[in-house]
Amino acid sequence: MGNDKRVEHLRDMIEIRLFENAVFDLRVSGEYVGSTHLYNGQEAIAVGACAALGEGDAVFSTYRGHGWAMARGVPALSLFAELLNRTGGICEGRGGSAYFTAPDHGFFGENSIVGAGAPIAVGAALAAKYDDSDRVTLTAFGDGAMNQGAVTEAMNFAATFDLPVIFVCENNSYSELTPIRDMVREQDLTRRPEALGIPAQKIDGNDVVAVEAAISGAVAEIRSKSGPVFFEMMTQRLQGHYVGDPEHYRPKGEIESYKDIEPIARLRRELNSNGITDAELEQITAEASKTIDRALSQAKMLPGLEQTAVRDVREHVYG
Amino acid sequence: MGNDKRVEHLRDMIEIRLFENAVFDLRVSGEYVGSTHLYNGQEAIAVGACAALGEGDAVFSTYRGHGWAMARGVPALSLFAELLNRTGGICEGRGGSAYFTAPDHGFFGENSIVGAGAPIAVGAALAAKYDDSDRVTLTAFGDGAMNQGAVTEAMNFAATFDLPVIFVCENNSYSELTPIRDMVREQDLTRRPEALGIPAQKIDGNDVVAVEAAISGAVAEIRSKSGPVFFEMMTQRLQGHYVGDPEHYRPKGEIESYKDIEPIARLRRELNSNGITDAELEQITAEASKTIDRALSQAKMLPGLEQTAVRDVREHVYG
Amino acid sequence: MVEQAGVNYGGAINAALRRCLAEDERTIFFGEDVGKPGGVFGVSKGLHAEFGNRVFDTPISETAMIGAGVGAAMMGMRPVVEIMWLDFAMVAFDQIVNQAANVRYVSNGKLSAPLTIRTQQGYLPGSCAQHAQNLEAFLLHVPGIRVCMPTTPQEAYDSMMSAHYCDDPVVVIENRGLYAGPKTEINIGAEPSEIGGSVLRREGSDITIVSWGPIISEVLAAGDQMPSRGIDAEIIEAVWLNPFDWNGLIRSVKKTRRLLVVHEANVTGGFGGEILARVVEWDIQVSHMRRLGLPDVVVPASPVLMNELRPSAESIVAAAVEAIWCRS
Amino acid sequence: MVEQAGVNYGGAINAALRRCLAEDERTIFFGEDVGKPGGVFGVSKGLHAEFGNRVFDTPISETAMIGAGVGAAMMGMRPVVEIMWLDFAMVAFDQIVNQAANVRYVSNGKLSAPLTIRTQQGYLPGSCAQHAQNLEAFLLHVPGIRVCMPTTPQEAYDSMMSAHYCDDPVVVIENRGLYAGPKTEINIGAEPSEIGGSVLRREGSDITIVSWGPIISEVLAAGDQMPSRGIDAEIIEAVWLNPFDWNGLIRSVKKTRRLLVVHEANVTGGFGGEILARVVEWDIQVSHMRRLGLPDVVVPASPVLMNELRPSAESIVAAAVEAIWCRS
Ligand SMILES: Cc1ncc(C[n+]2csc(CCOP(=O)(O)OP(=O)(O)O)c2C)c(N)n1
Ligand SMILES: Cc1ncc(C[n+]2csc(CCOP(=O)(O)OP(=O)(O)O)c2C)c(N)n1
Ligand SMILES: [Mg+2]
Ligand SMILES: [Mg+2]
Repeated sequence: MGNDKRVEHLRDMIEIRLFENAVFDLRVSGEYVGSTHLYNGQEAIAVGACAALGEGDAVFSTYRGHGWAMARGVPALSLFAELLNRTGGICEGRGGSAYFTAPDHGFFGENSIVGAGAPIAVGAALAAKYDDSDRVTLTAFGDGAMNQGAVTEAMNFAATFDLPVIFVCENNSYSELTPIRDMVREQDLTRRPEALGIPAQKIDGNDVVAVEAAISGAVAEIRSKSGPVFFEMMTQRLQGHYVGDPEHYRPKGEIESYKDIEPIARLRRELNSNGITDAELEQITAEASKTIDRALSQAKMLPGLEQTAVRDVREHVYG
Repeated sequence: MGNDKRVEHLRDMIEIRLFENAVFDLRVSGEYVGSTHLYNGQEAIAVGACAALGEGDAVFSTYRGHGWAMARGVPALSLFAELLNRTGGICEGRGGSAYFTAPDHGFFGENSIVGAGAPIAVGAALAAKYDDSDRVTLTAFGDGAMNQGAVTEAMNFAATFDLPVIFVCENNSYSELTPIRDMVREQDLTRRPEALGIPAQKIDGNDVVAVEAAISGAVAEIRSKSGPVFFEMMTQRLQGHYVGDPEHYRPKGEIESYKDIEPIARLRRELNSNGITDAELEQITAEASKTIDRALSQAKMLPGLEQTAVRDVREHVYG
Repeated sequence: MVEQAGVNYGGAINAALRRCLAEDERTIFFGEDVGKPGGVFGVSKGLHAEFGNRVFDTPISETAMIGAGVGAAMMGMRPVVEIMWLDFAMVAFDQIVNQAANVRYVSNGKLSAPLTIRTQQGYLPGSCAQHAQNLEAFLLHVPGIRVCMPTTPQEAYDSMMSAHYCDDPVVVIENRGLYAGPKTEINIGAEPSEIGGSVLRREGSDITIVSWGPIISEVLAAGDQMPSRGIDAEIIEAVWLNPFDWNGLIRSVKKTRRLLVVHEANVTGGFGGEILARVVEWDIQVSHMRRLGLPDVVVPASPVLMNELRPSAESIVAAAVEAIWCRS
Repeated sequence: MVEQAGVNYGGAINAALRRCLAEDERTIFFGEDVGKPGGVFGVSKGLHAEFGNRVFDTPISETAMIGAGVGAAMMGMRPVVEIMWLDFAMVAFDQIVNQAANVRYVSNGKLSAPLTIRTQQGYLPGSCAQHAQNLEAFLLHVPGIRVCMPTTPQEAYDSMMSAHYCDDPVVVIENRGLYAGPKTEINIGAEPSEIGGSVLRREGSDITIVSWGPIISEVLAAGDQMPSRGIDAEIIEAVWLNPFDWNGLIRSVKKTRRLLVVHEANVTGGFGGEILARVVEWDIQVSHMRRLGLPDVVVPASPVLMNELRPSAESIVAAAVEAIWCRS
């Protein structure tokens, strides 16, 4: 992979980071309310994976999915608008932080029930057997979700029917406030899909290049009609489980220890050593910052939901 | 294991077989109604396993659990009575074929939801951590149940907390009417518990001696405070999934092919070659037959539920 | 093109599934044992042979099954998922309540989940507690899920067709006791109608009885016995419970001024309460309203016990007599 | 020995859990993040430190968690299982509906499942659809499951104690919006009372308003506004929904002859219907009965939208005014 592509990835990751930082501020200052799960620290996974997917492919994420939405190309403007109760929000205020959905961008949505997205993604993959598409479906979930029966059922279903789906387990070492290592006996989560007959691999989820390579390979195989693939992407989150999490459970110094390995720092260093100057890197950050700032200020200028969506609040409902 | 014990096992297995044959007749002739799942062909598992368990241990089975109830020592009389709508039935008519429950015999019941017994058994094992008992809990379920999320969750829960529970998967090669081999990609089901950190082993479930040995070993280990163990017991059922199953899905000749390997024929042969004569074996069968016949005729003489239980039909209910 | 077919209840469903598969490429049909074995109740016999891998058996994984239905539907398919007993849907209830039901609303209409879940429920003699519940009230409390409970071959055919062409998730609740019922001539091939609707099973002037599910046969038998007690009952079968034919009900109650709801489900929290409450809230003047259902008890396996509990023609007649003679 | 403690709602539950753990060896308490982290809402703070492995964190496996609770209870323990949101119980609903509920009945009383499931539910501003439902009606349709919904520190303490000593499964539905509420002095240490009971929150003569869950605060605010409209409301909080205090309700309705049920759950299929139906069936003469709840809609995330839908003091007053002035 050349520097150009790396720079593009860096820009995408920084945009996600800055978007999330802005969301954090909005949430903390009370400009909107509602449970919010940030993606900081895990950007390489969404960015690397989505770089390997085509337009017609389908992505299903969890509540920790802002980064996935953006990596699929959903404009930050429509995400800010969604949070800030503005018309033009990606779900016109019905979804909120935990339920961003943008099928136009091949983003079939976040899901706030742990593990529940996996069977649905498998259904999207099932559809590809019949609808003459070569669609690959990717579903992301956390380490903790591995303990939810739905995920095992989904993986077995996909394995049994050779479905074109990529399971991405984003192992950030915590299931909410509890370390995953305390909630499993066998620490290697790839053994589970393997036991179902699904090829599985551990990937450094902080290395956007490695992520893209892994997913690209899987996509190529799957498009030529092989079955499901599983990746355990090792990563970390750089803040609380949700905005407001006091993180009492976090060992002192843990976040600092991620400083050099987290994906943005890592890629900056790599580009640095590939000859990209600090000034050039700062330039990228500055541009990304402008993009996000502009999206936010545009979102704030959109009319509030009071004006439109409230009128239709009962539409699409079947009591 | 000496001949004496083998003879005892043979008697127990034959009693179960004859009980089930009698149940089949009762059901087919309409002397009672209700869905009924027979244990024929799988007797070595319940008999071998229960021989290795102590009185204070707890067994949880599925709807295919008549054999487990009997192997735990529940009198055939109270089981017949349960089916035949007589007072003195093991649940006074409330349970029926699919829900035999006899805590006095350490039999915590059948369960008619595939996979649902496993988490409950895990709870019984959890209790043993606190109640100063050295109780071992055993839960049996089918091959098909391996695809139910509840079973994976239960196994992971038990593994994480080192609970004293034995998981027995009775692989009779069918999930209802569908071969298990078509419903999984990886055929070796022991890989699943292994992937959760649970030691697992395939056992010839038609060999009562092997079953007893395996469970005895596990019980010993567990009582000395190791965690869960898993066994895949390879077996077959010698009739339909339920009484009335036309078995169209069954390849011609399949049942005949089991003739020599099914557990009773197998053990008879073994005893034969150990010097027990055919006459002695016939004697065992005759005695078992008498036991079952007597239980059935006694059950038929019990008063009907009309006389007692009907009065209390709403008791233990909380609307 | 309307044709006739002589089919029983199970055959009618089979015919509807066959037609959906034949005329709509988006149809796939899956569930435990529904493919090669043709279904535990034989309802899908021949479909796998005719439509190949569009009809298939699944692992015993209701969460994966319904989830796969939701996902496939989101991508434009028209999946039909069979859940063998509605009781079993409890292991996968999240996929109905939190997933299927939300798709259209939360995405602001950008997505929909035109999924049909075919299932069956109810107590027959000998059903154990976990295979005997009547759980329609759960589904009727979930906005976004449509529900019907056909009991005749024609109703079964029509409601399956309507469900299939509905753009939102529908749960079709059948009954295993009906599958092998008598053959009747039914119309097939007509344009599928919109979901919804009830059937006036008997006209009468003294009391409205609304019911659904196979207990309707007891209700009809009761209706036949009532004239000898001087009662002329109007009987409405609510084939569709969501959308419910409230207008039909109101018309009838305005005429009879008496209402009896009969359902097999447990009384407390059953849908009967909703019906009575609506009649009250709509200020329809009535002199008597009652519900008849299973008392609040787990279903015992023994038919001897179960028969003590379930509503019957006898108890329905008694309730009607009380409505007319003791309180008018 | 009755003592006083100054606690908020969350603190009251913490105190009750601590007491159960201290005085009853059979108590174990587990759930996601309830151990070392002390609970996502801080409700179980300090309990793991005090009681060691009797208070522990679990994998995200609601089916295993509730199942483990059922099994441990069958063996004589008194487990308390926390399900973080009642919405999440949908993934494990089988263990409540088909398992816990059946234990005593089907075993003919030889077994019981004295399990307490602590959970919370409801929509707060910004709650997404899958974290916002009010699902008590599901549980109230399941014979064998007891249900309460405390809203004050004292109620929370008392109902947790009663649930713990109840010999059957109880679901205690709390509300996350209440945990960090104001501290009040509550009585602790009294003998736990039997499950059941309601609280008369306001005496009045013109209309009975029965409600449960945190919407009760809107109801009380509405009650305070009503005198200026010439209405004197009687307000009953149904802390226990099963067993429900039917006698208390009847007494009140016989006095006021008007009934308004207010709940946060969706109206259709909600428990309000059951209440109206019973009043009808018991032939209590009333001039007016209504329900107020969430219209049949999925809960939208935006508070702007949600506020259009949820019942409020304003809509409650309006409903009462209609009851008194438009229709008496
Ligand atoms: C079925 C269910 N149980 C519990 C929760 C509450 N919950 C939300 S996120 C979460 C932790 C998930 O951890 P993991 O899967 O590792 O994902 P991460 O948050 O780390 O991305 C929990 C327990 C839920 N949303 N759904
Ligand atoms: C959750 C659930 N799904 C489906 C069923 C219907 N069902 C009953 S038995 C069975 C097959 C189970 O197969 P297996 O686990 O291999 O056990 P076996 O019957 O062979 O002993 C099925 C699908 C059920 N009872 N519960
Ligand atoms: Mg995690
Ligand atoms: Mg099997």
